[in-house]
Amino acid sequence: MGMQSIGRPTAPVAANASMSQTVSGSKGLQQREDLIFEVGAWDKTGVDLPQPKGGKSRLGGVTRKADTSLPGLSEPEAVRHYMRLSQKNYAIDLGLFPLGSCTMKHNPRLNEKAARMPGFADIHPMQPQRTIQGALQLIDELASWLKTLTGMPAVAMSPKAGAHGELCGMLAIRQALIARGESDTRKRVLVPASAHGTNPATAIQCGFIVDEIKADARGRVDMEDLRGKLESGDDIAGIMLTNPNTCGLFETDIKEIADLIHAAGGYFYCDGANFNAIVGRVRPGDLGVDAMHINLHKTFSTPHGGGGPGSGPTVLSEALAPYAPVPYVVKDEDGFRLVEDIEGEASEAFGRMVAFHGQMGMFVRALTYMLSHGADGLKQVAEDAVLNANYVQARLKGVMTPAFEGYCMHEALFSDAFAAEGIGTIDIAKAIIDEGYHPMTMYFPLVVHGAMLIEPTETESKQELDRFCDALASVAKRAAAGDEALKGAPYFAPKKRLDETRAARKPILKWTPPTPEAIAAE
Amino acid sequence: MGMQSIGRPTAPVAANASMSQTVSGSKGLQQREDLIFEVGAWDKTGVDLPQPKGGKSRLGGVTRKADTSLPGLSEPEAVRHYMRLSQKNYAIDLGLFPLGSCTMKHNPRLNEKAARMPGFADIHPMQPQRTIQGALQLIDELASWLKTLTGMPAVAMSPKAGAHGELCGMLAIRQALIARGESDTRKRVLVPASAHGTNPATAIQCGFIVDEIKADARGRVDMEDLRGKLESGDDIAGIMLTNPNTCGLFETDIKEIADLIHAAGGYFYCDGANFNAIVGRVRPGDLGVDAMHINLHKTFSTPHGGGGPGSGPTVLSEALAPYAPVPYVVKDEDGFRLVEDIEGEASEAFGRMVAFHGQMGMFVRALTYMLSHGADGLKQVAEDAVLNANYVQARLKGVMTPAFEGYCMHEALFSDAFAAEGIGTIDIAKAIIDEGYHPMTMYFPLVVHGAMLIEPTETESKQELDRFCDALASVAKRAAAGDEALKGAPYFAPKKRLDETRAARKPILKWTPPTPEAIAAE
Amino acid sequence: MRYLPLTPEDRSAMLNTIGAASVDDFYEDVPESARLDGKIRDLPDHQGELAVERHLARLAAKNTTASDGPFFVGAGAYKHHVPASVDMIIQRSEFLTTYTPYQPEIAQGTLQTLFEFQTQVAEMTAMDVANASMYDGSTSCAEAAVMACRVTRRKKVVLSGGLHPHYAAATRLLCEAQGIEVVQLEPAVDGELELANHVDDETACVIGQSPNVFGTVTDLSPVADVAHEKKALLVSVFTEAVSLGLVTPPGEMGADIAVGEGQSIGNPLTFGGPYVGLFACTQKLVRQMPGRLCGETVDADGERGFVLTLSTREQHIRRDKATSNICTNSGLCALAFTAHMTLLGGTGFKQLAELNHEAACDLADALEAIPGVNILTPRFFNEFAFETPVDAEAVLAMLDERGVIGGVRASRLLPDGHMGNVIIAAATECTTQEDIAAYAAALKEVI
Amino acid sequence: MRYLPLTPEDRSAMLNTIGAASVDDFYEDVPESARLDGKIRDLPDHQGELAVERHLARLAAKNTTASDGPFFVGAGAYKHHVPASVDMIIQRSEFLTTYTPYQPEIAQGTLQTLFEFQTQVAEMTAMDVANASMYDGSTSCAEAAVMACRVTRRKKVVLSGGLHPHYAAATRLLCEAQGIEVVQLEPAVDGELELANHVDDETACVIGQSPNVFGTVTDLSPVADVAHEKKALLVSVFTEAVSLGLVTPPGEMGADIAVGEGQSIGNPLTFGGPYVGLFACTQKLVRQMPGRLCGETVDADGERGFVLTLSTREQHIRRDKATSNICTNSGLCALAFTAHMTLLGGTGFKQLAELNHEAACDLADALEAIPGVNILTPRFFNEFAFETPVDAEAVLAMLDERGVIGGVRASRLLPDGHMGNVIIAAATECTTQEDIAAYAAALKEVI
Ligand SMILES: Cc1ncc(COP(=O)(O)O)c(C=O)c1O
Ligand SMILES: Cc1ncc(COP(=O)(O)O)c(C=O)c1O
Repeated sequence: MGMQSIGRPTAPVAANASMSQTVSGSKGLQQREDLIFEVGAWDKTGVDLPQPKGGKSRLGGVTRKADTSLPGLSEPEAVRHYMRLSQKNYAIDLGLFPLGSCTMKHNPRLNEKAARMPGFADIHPMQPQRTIQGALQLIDELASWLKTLTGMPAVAMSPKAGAHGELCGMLAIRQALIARGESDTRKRVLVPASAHGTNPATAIQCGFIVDEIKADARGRVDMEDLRGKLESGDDIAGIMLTNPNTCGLFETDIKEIADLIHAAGGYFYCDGANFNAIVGRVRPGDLGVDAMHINLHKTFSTPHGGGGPGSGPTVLSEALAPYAPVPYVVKDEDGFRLVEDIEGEASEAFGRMVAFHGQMGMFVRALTYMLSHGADGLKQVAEDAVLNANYVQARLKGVMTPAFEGYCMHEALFSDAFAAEGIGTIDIAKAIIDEGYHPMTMYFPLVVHGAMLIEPTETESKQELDRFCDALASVAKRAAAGDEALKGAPYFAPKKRLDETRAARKPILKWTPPTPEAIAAE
Repeated sequence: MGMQSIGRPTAPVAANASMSQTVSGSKGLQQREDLIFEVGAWDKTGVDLPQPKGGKSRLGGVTRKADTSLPGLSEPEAVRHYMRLSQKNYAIDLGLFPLGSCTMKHNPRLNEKAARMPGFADIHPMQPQRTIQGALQLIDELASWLKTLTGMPAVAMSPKAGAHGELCGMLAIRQALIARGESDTRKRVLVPASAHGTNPATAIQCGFIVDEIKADARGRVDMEDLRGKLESGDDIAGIMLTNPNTCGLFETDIKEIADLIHAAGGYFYCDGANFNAIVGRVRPGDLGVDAMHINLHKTFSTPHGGGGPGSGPTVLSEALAPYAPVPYVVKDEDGFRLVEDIEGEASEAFGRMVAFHGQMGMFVRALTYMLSHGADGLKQVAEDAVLNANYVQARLKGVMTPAFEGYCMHEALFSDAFAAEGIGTIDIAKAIIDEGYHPMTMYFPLVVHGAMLIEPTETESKQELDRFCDALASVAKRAAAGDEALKGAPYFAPKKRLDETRAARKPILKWTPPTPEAIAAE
Repeated sequence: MRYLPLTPEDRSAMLNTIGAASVDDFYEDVPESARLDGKIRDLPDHQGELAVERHLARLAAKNTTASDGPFFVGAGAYKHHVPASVDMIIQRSEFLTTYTPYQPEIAQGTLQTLFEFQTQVAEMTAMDVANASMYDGSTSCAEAAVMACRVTRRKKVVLSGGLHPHYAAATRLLCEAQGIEVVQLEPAVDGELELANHVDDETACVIGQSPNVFGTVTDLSPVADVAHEKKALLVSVFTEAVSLGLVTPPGEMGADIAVGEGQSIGNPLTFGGPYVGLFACTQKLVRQMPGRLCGETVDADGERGFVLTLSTREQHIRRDKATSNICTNSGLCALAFTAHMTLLGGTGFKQLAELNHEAACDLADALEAIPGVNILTPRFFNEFAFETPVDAEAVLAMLDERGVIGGVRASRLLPDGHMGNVIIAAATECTTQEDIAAYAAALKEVI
Repeated sequence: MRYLPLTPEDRSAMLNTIGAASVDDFYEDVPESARLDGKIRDLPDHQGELAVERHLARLAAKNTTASDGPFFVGAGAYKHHVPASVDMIIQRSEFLTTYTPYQPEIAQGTLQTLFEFQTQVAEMTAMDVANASMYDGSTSCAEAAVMACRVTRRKKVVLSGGLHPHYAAATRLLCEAQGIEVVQLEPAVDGELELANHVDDETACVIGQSPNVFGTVTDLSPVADVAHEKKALLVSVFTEAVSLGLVTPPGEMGADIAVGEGQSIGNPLTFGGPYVGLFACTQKLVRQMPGRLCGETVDADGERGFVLTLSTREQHIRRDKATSNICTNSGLCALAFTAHMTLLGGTGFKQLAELNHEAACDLADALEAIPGVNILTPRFFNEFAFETPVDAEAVLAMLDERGVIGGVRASRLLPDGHMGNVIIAAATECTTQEDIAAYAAALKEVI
């Protein structure tokens, strides 16, 4: 508060003492920025459109009564608005982003460049197939990479994200059961307690019933429990199992599980979100998997964009391949062709999941990434991802509590056992923010108390891992010592801890113009 | 220092109290980043090049003895390195950048897109002219825009920046004098004390002698002084005058000045750096100007990129046109053609200033900008730029000391008279940093004590100007009150005030590996 | 490997710290029989940027872009101009390379833009609330259908004859999997109001579209009234978001749920994806909504901030009780949408809509003038269906030979729609008078 | 006007605050006769993005790019691959839209990268210090010549017969303006060492180039020795920065000043500019250097930071006593250069150089095999001159017709060089074996 010194010159004073506020609300390079509804003007625009000639109308009176009352900004203001907001985000490009299960790896810039080639970005999904042979070829090439890497015979390319891929796989299973005439009797789907929320949710979306299976002390499927559930197995539709699982562990008994499920007349859906740990080293096709989605934004480096878009191509076994949804690409003498209708070669297809042909923009990026790494590079990807995770586990196991014994795969899981009474996983997570890092995944998987799931990915250097581990170790020590200051964290983030309870209690989901009273009050 | 509380739980404490340090050196989103020589590794690389086949060599033994020992970074690390460093920069995209005389206006993104079209970015300056007709046409179009806007008959496109354009103009004057056989007698160039440093420097570079003319109480050329200097005018080569001048004022007597110079047998070089104030409203050609450079990165919105590249096309009068440097573009029946040799049509050219044809990348951006604004828009640009500057002057004249009476043009100039003893312009500038703004130009022009030159440009909104004026006004008040805290500013910037004296005393101009002793010392 | 920072020295040092002999140790849980020796076969090794870029450029060159010549394809995706600054904004590292904003203290950039997006979508659709986006319009439509069933506890939905066939297919698929009966009305250019005749006490919702797949704009208010009488919901669909600048929006027609495709604003065609699904509804249905919602709150200092909220609807909290299985949505496309809308503003948005409508009117006038051309769409925004005496597939092929990409044949969308000679053509602000003249000239030649 | 934020209401409110009736008041100092009524004539009004982009795309389409087919043009600018991340880095707002770092507390990003750039350039050239960049190689060369005269207080410079003619022209121009005598040696493919025979006690410096304009690489050490004996300086020039990975660098040849073109690293061809001039010298000449220098220091907390330093050499402080008039340099191109070098690292840089040399060797082998082709360059890096029985201009035109852009004719650079049949051709890592085969096949046809 430098102001206090007005009138009576004082000696220079330390930063925090003399300046805690500014008049502008900005602080140095950190710019304050309000909502466009507060900074924009109703008659402003950042585009120059030709004046409509006017006169013509074929709307037949089906016209909007009240114009949208939305503010606009000139380009300089709009650019500044979003640049200022961007300053309030963390990103991989700024540092390690160890969000377990999300595989936040580096997004190569060549991917972005390729996706913006007009030949990919400026083509329409419904233009004549003669004019999009390059696009169809790209989809075909990506499909064969995915089939080769997974050792599976077929792949459905249209799913829009991982969860949509789960839907694809489970609908294929449903269709297979229909073909077998058992769709009404086989409704039970086994899902481990450690599964990602999308698994049970997907099963339900497909009209199945979820039956939860336990995890054993080693963080794997409890085989006893599984066998039990399969005893009267004639109502079993299948199992949804993540491998490597959400504890960051490889399911040791996976082949036996597959055999048991098949023996029981069910199918094996494998959640492939963690494929990054084994790509190039293990082919799910060799494990008895019937369907598996692949998150292109995880294993294959497409940017997650703060919430998507994703892309979830889903590989299918011989048993399920016939039921793959339309559309798909086939190659014949006169080039590539889209199969769009449920007839002929596709007469058994379970249907169409989505308009058009899937996430082309993500396909371009993923293929660019695959070609860049090649077979040798992808194997190295998996090995470095697993090496980095084990390194983090080794560096931290002294100060934190590993959830399970032994090596992990691509992510290291800790419980909050080491933290003093009253200090929670959330406090540790928020304190890590102050150290310049995005927190690990918190409180997931549910099978571990106060779970902290750390996935560094292969695109982190040893130096960065060391810096992160030093920081997390110091926070962990403070947590063990019960440092109450942790509860105040983060201190250096753009915002202090946010009140999520309040947000949910009386949701404010859009901006509304201040009431006259409110304005008066100011 | 949360650490202190280890072992003895304390109540949550305020940010500045409990956390002033972090283990990582980063703070929240602000990442610490060392030099590549410290973070990089000698055997690392962020490119995948094919293995050379080896065997062939035609170097005849003229080979490098010691390989360059430069560190490399993988792409993820390199991207992160530069993103983290970028966080330590201010930019127009973050806020008002009122650096007087530099015209820091918004850089439209369409310009960047256009400049990256392969048809412009991926063409070679020496390819056959048949294959670059589009490029030559673009240069020709930009040239005619510049000639029309300035009302001048010719323009030299090759100068690489403003100062290079000054060189171009002064060399044209020199050549004209040579043609007149007076190059040895006419060596004196008049330059106002308020001129930008490049003006006298350029005159000297061209072998002229600089004779400084005074400014009058109104911040314009002192006509008495000028007439005096022209009395024995047969050694006069010309005058270098900035208009609008560096005090942000239009030279009232400019036409008389032009007449006087011409009468004395000299030429009138006009520094066009401030063309933004009059573009579309006044044509320098109507003011008697013989040569003027235009900074495309100022008036025509090409990005300055933290130090360039610039581009300084220089318009020339009938009198100087014949001496324009090669190369230049001409249009004839079979298309566009480059005149590259000093012969025939170009036999009087004063020479070649630079390899190839000038800053094509900037030409594309500037033409994109001109087409976007058009004649109507460019006039509006000048008017809004001047309006914004006068608004700032009006809002601040109560708390700061305007250098001169009356309205300004595109920039508002203040002296430090209002500041209390011991508080300098630099303290005010650094305090503005804390408020989230880049400081104004300090201590220039030299004719005003503790000069503060504020150029908002036309791409600032009223809201942003108000926020800036509120902030600067509060700082000004503190300066008037002698608030010593100002001397500690900036407090919120990535760095505290930097020691420039120390840097100059014993210059460290590159990184050198730490000596063994130094390492030991750590 | 340019994307892999670890050096051989790093790797051995790390193995040392870990106490492992080699990375193989980490894979010991993999069943013997599934362990691959060496690399996966039949795949090339890594390549440099130059080689990869050349390969992709070759593929891209095999496609004809929507800007290469006169182009009139719509039917659910539209060729619009995207301002350069929009693409620059979505390439900003802090937006492009971040994740779902689970840690709001360091995700205010994403969260505030989502809050702005939700407000814009609600305003454009004239609905109370909008969510933070879905995959695309078709999946939004399917989710709306099952949501309506949850809300009404009924198990029957009715689809209009003008609903985009892909949307209908996606909806049918999800509904049937959940044992919901789907009534599909006969394909009809102007049949949206038919919905009113198919609402009964079992009906959870009726789903109509305006502009529909044939471009027909319809005021669905009468349908809304009948539906509400029967305690059913009206789901109002659109595939051309730009139409909201001019055409009666869902909220003004009494829609309970509005879903649509947002690609037209800020997002390139990209062969069909990624796009951005818009999903809005009335206030009282909020807690049954699928997808993420961003809400306003305050931080420990009492300063305004934004967070993801009402997550108890979502799979990661509610698991098998969730309103949907959606997790990742279309965040970056939503950012492109909101950035473009911010540039447009209400004024620009309306003007853009007017330009689109005019272009379509000009196109209709030009085609109508050709003997044999019969425009089927009675009321339209920027797209309409027309009939010629010749098979549409043949016509489009001949137009293609003449450098004109003339639209989509109805029979591609509706194989059994008995619409063999029908073409659906769209025009936008990108359509020039020359394009229209070229279309008319070529069409005259081929029919 | 999309780039102008002021609304009509803003404008009148602001005029009010100012107390002016209209903006015309601000222009009252403009002489009556020079006041324009209305807009400037003969210019179009403002246009939207779509229209402007289309116009520029049309112009761009009229050019043949260096990637459209076999391409062998060098002679001072080279076709190299620029990693996608480099372009992304220089488009970062905080680098792209900022100014010269006059306020170091909020410009550490720019300053630290400049410090890294200076260190890299010094290391690559094997010189003591490098500055923060000049406009390009040719202007660096001219500045080096006048700097040498300042240092030696002499007024004569000697230019080799292999110095790029554009560099020679720019140097001659500046020198003559300052009354410096310029001795230009006869054009010679392999004549750099001739310089040794033209140093006398008036000579300020001799300027040699390796690789020179004909591609010839030369160890200039003998020239350096003679020059130093006479207390003259050696200025060593290069136009292909990639050569520094393999060819003897200036510092190893005893150069006092090293100047060159940095375009090859990180910067696209862009028809000749913007490029980045590299300028390095020995420690003892630092204070005579032109251009900006970034130096290390500490801030008030004692933390390391960087600032622009030794500004007393510069125009903004020293005015008519400055070492040069340069102000704006090539900051952003220097950033591209340093970012690309950071990706390459020493290892990658050397490998890149090797690939370039191999491509040129392969090209030479292929052309040499053609009867009538005579390679003139005895020792080269990635570029060489060759002679055929046919006039070079005609040969290049015929190659062009066959889709091969075969290089530069020496006569375009040296009209009076009596080299009518000489072609200068370059190959880089972008040159494929197919390109080389195409060149050889076409050349065989035309000579
Ligand atoms: C294990 C697991 N399964 C499924 C998903 C869902 O994938 P998406 O977010 O792409 O829908 C995720 C993503 O978070 C996941 O981690
Ligand atoms: C008045 C004036 N003249 C000349 C120049 C030099 O222009 P450039 O930096 O483009 O060389 C400048 C730029 O700062 C200036 O402000």
